[in-house]
Amino acid sequence: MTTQSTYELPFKVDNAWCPGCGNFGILNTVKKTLAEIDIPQQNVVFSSGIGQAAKLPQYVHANYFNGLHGRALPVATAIKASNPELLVIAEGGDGDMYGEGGNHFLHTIRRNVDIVHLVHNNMIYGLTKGQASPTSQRGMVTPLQINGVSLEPANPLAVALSYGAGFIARVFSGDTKEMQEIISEAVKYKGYALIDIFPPCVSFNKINTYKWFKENTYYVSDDYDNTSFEQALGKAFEKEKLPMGILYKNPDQKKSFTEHLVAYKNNSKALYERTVNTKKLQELVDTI
Amino acid sequence: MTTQSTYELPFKVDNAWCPGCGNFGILNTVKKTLAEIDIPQQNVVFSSGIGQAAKLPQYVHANYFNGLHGRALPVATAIKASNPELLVIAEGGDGDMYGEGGNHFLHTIRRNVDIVHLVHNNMIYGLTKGQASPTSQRGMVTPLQINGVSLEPANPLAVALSYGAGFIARVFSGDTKEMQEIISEAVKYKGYALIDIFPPCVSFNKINTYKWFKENTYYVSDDYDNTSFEQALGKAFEKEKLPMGILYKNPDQKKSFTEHLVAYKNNSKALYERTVNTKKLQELVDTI
Amino acid sequence: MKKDITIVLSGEAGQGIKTVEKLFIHSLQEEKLHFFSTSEVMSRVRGGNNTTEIRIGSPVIQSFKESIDVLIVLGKNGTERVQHRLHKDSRIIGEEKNIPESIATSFSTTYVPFKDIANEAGNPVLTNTVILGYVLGMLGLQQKIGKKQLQKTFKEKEEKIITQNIEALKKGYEIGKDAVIKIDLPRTKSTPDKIILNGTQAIGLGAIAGGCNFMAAYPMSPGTGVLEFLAHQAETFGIVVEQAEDEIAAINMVLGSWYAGGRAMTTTSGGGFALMEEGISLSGMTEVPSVTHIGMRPGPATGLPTRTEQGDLMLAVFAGHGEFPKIVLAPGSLDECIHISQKAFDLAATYGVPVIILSDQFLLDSYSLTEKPDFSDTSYKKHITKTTKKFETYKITENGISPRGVPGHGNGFVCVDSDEHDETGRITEDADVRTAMMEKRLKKNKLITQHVIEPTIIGDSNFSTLIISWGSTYGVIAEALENKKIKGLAYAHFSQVFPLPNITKKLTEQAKRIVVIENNASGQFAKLIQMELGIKIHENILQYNGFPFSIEHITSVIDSELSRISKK
Amino acid sequence: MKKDITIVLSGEAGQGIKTVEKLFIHSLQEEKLHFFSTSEVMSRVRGGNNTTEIRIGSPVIQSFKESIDVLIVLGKNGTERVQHRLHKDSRIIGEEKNIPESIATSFSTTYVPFKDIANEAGNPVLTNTVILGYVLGMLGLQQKIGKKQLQKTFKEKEEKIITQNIEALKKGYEIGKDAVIKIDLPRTKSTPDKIILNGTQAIGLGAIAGGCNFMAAYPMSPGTGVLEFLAHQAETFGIVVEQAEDEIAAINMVLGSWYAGGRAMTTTSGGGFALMEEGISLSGMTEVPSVTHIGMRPGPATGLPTRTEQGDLMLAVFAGHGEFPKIVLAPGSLDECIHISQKAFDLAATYGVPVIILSDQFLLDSYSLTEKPDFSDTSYKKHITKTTKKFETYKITENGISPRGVPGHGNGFVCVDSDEHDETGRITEDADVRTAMMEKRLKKNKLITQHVIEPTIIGDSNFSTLIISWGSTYGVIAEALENKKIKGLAYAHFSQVFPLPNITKKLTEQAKRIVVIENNASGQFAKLIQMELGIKIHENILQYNGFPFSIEHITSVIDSELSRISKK
Ligand SMILES: Cc1ncc(C[n+]2csc(CCOP(=O)(O)OP(=O)(O)O)c2C)c(N)n1
Ligand SMILES: Cc1ncc(C[n+]2csc(CCOP(=O)(O)OP(=O)(O)O)c2C)c(N)n1
Ligand code: SF4
Ligand code: SF4
Ligand SMILES: [Mg+2]
Ligand SMILES: [Mg+2]
Repeated sequence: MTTQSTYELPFKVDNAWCPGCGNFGILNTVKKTLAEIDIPQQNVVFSSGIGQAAKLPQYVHANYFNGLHGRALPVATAIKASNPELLVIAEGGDGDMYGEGGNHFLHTIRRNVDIVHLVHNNMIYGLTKGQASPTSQRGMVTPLQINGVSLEPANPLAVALSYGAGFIARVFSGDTKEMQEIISEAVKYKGYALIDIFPPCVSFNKINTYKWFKENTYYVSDDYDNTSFEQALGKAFEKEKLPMGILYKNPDQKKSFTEHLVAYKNNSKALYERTVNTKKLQELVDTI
Repeated sequence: MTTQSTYELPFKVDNAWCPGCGNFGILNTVKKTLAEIDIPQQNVVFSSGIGQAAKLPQYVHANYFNGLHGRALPVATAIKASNPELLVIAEGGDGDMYGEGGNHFLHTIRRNVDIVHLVHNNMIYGLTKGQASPTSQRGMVTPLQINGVSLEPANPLAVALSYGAGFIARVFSGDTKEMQEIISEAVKYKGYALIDIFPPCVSFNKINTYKWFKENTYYVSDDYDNTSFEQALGKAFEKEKLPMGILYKNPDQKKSFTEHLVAYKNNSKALYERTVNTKKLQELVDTI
Repeated sequence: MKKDITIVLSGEAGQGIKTVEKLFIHSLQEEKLHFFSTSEVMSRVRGGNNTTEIRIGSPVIQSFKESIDVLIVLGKNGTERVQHRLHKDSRIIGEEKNIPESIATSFSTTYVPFKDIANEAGNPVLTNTVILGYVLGMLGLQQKIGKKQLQKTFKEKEEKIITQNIEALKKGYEIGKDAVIKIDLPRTKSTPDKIILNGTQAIGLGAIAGGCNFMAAYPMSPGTGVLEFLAHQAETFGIVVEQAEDEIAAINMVLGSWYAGGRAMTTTSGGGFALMEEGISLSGMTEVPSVTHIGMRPGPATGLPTRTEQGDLMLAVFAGHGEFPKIVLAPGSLDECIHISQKAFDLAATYGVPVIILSDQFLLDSYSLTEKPDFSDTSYKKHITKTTKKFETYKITENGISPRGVPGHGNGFVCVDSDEHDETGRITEDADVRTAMMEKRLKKNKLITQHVIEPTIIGDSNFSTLIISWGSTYGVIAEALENKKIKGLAYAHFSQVFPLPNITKKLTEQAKRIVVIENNASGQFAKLIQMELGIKIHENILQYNGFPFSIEHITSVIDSELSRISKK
Repeated sequence: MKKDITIVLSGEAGQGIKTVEKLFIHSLQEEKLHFFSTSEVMSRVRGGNNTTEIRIGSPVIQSFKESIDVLIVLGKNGTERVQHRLHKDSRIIGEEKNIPESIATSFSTTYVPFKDIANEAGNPVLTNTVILGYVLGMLGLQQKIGKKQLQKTFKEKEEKIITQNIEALKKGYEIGKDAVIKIDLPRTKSTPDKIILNGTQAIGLGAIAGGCNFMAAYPMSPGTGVLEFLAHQAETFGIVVEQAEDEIAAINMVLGSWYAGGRAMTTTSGGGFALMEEGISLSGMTEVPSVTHIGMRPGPATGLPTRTEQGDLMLAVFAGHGEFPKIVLAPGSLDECIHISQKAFDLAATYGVPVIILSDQFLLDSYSLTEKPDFSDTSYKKHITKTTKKFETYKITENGISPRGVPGHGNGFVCVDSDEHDETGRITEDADVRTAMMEKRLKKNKLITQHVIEPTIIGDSNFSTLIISWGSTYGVIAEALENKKIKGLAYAHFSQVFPLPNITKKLTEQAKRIVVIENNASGQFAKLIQMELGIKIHENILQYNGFPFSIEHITSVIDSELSRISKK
């Protein structure tokens, strides 16, 4: 088993986050959790987009593909499909995943790709300096929405349930213990697992602060039945106070994306280990 | 009041649909319904994408913007926002609206743009010859999904409810009376109104045929309470038989997109009727 | 006696022209005849008017011919659209009700009640088989060869269907024989070593030979074929095939797969590619390879979805924001489709750059014979290193290429970044590191131009006039040049269009007159040459009506060039 | 005595450099001084190292200068990164703890405890005001002018805040005065008719003057500023402003709005624009106008999000699949930003084509003085017809432009189509109609080149050497040329880059030597000229490290050109 320190970078990298940013909590917990999971460190791969959140992989000693704003999910899907041995974590902000990347969000859920999906939902665009994100609350005033946000906030959990996601959780960035448990469970879960995380953006989001999250969230109780779709759906629509914890874990495990792929029917090797079967290719030419 | 014939084209256009296609039923009912609605014909605008479904506006005597595959909704949004007097109908297929256009679907709902959204959900890609669409059923074999579709079918109604849509309906392409009523209601509804329509694709979809729809759908009964969000949500997840009719009509009418726009706060004129206020512009220059 | 013939099948979408085509061309192959078969279809599933032209003749036949010798009418809109292509000796064949009288009387028309005959044979669906029989009879070919094709095609069906088809073939054949055309079609000896392919299949085969094991794409004509081809081979060759939710997902999946060690490809058309450009730029920045096939069709926007054009060359060359190396290839023949598609994977893996293959509807959908490829000792370098703990993804090396690692293979970590980055793949904003990384990436250009795919040059090495083309126009120009005395004239066909092969400079310097032939409106390749070499192209031969150049058109262009030369 | 000075404020993101800059440059304006202020920031919200350079001097100062006269250090990383830009007479000013000793001792360093002084004045946040005071004092400017700025800025705040600020100003001023720099800064008379703007504001103002009443965009640096500028003016000018869910939505909204009669615009950077290309092609096909602003930053991919480059010219010129007319503009000064942004709307409406404005981070974020624009008789043609029943959207006319209708205005219907279409806007697949429509659209190119925005030409009309540039490099080249004897040399600055103005041919024919200066790695404008004119460009001066050209760099380029000429 690896220890936390192995996920610490052995060289110095300047962290670009603001002091006090909620992202630090996530970073620390992710490193800690990975260290406790029994998987070769070389097999851990992050796929992230662009945003403050999406810089997380820069600070972890593991593989990463830090791609385009909004596009972490298709990249993650392909990585997993090309080498099912890898633990693939797609990671990014609310703008990244629910805004620019909205369509991939929908269809990655449908595919049931066996990845862990971490969304730093700070309810704002951090990197571009404070515009509304899809999850920003009605009325929030920003440098762009000067009369306040008028759109209905997105409900990613409900969408995930609508499109058949089997693992759905929510957690606050500062709650190390809870986050650790949730991430471990998500890694174990064979299929698409969404973790919507609340990290306060101390520089731009003056509404959804540390205090606000403390006051407006709660963890579902121990006797909450997270195998019940109906109950999960109910939780997804609660707005008064936002429920956190593992809200849904479908006990009827569906086949994951890679399990459907015929590419692995007769050959379990990762793609990089394969070569073309020239005999079969010649056969194909002869019968085309 | 206009009569049906005015929406018939006064010149001949070759219809590109296959004989027997479900789209014909929709076309006829749309023309008929529009003729009975009290709106100047010149103010009717279609915004469509690309696909067999998206050709519908070609066959109606009205304005249209026949744009790109997947992009009818942002176009429709802007048309409405640029001239709120217009009746804007966004129209296209399931691939168009739920596949390529998935992100716009999500965010147009959030905006609550006052448009009628007609989706010809034939559960297949017609124009490109029979590949799976996001709503294709598990196991359907196509020229591309040769081992059958493995993805979870999309649930557009549930997504629409999750993102706050206020008007949600479903109807079969051949049910003129029901469709007429639903479209009229949708036009009257001040906000985003989704109508998911089932038109069998006789050329490529050999599963979801006329017969299949007859056997696998039903209309909600007269005493169904379509003002109840919970009931609507329940309906959206019914899979055994697919419920049809107006499934949800939010009685708490939210402000629509255009009603939020400050551009109309001091001026109700359509954008094309305006000119720049040079006095204010000079003032701005003086104080910048 | 005539030594070649052009037959056109004309009917509605959904009437089975494609079935007749397939059976017929396979029969032609058995007869050791050379042929070229090209289709033009409308953007609809039923109705309208589609045609398939099958030319038979000497082995260089590889282009669309305007002039029709035999028009076989399958449906009611079958004549008007092609009428202007008939000549005084043209024959029209079809059911009386489908041929307008005015046209019928202007040409030598034979009414054949195909459907009635099919009914006699037992089923109206046998119409296509009756037509096949008729054509074989008319051309004096062997009935048994048609029979063999039917047996092969329906081998999975019940006995009765086969018998009925054979009966229908026979009936058609008998009538066709009565109308036999006196013609002397030259046999070739080599057909057994040849196979029938269209461009789609050729690109698909090449991809598999190049090690393609991942395909993600969103359907878009005419690019969809390659996706469907690979889907059918997915299980046999272990290929991950996925229909993406949109083109943006597709290109990002391609990058994700290469990153993880796959050899991935996507396929689309110009409109879908426009959406992939940010991804192409990402491929350039991350140095994660990519292979993208663009089947061109006429734009702008939706344009003419089922027709042909070469309008997206500059789109491909300048795809993606920012500056980075890129390779654009444009096969001109089936053979090139195979080899270039195969090579594309090697180039991508070698240089870590985006590679784009430009084809078009005409090339993709036309069937012809090509040398049977020998894949028996096909192999490729993977260009993958097992990483060590000290592995750095963007190690600066002499030639700009860093050893390529894949996650999970070795002790190191593979860290790729879309921001400017240092050697470890971490974000940097340092001006010097930026400059060094830009130079590292751009340096590859030099290496790439040292290993280009050379243009094919035909004609007089002492040329003063040079005809230039790229991609699918190769066939028609090569055919037009065949059997011509070409003193003073040479023809260069480019299948690598960017970066330009170094030889282009020498070629254009020698030429006093340069004529570029392109299936587009603005002469994009001519512009590209001007841009790259700072020289002047003298003439463009352009066409942009959605159709490929005809052999007649190009022959007249070449004749006038030749006469211009001889006049001097 | 020195007649100009370069002051650099260097500190962390979030320390308020921007506040000092704003107050200081407004003070300079009051003092009738000419200045140029440019910032370079890191892609982060807090920390790192950002600098703002403020140059004061004669009125042609309009570029980045490498060499720093006074470095004011605000935070701990403030010196290392700029150290190489200091010269032997440079002064460093800052708190002792922020300046490494090795550097401090190598230069004339003054420790000023800004924060302690601020604390004395009542609040550590007053540090910026102390610095303002110090700088005013050091330059021998009037304290009361700084006071006026503070009063203006904080007029909405409580009395105490204003008093404290004035106190802080005074304290800073006193110490600054003790370190006064002997300098003779030339006053201009004209400043009252000038206003301070940055490129973002100038483009925003121009857009409003051009009738912009719809803006949809997705935030992306450095394009976001224009979006936010218009959001602040939305109510006053009746502008629909919407943050789109992505760039694809943005461009499609722009088209929807123009279609319905709006005058719409979007703003982005290269990566976002890459996603809009399909929409640009749609604008070309439907002939529905569009205006797109690209604030360029270094690519590929995410690149250097907060820095500058001119790397997306070819991306813009060849944006979108298929072939259609398009106009690409590239303002080089604040004045051009205003007028070109205004003009863009007129061009789009007149021709029904996509118009693209190319700016860059340097141009957008730099502040300077410009002639106050007079909008009092601004007006524009709407190019909208009231439709009649017989209205046809794509009526074929002599010059290719069809009268433009909008839905709901008149009795006719406006039917636009992304497929190839006939005059009524219905889909067609007819080859002749296709050709006619392609020609209709492409014909506009002729009209467009007849009404281009001409390049600005400076220098000897008998030139043999021609320097060419486009966009934001205008300022630095114009400044470098000022007060030079330029016999044999001319400079042409292009603010319309595509289609090329006809005069380009004449200019390049006269030149024996052509040097193109561009802030990119591949010499894109040089390539464009080669491509369009079939000529050879002799030299490229390029820079691609994320920073603008410095005046020193360009001056040396020009000096060597001049010496080359005089040697002949
Ligand atoms: C295609 C594209 N559009 C826009 C941007 C600019 N951009 C970078 S990050 C970002 C949003 C950041 O918000 P979020 O994803 O919520 O991350 P956060 O910074 O809040 O963690 C945007 C709009 C981009 N990089 N690429
Ligand atoms: C960007 C882009 N990608 C792909 C296509 C090709 N295409 C045209 S229609 C279509 C799907 C049609 O399916 P649907 O929207 O369900 O309409 P239907 O034909 O079934 O009515 C596709 C993939 C396109 N035109 N543009
Ligand atoms: S801007 Fe907000 S999200 Fe970004 S690092 Fe700072 S606090 Fe965190
Ligand atoms: S292919 Fe299907 S959807 Fe398209 S017209 Fe034919 S039946 Fe209708
Ligand atoms: Mg965020
Ligand atoms: Mg469909």
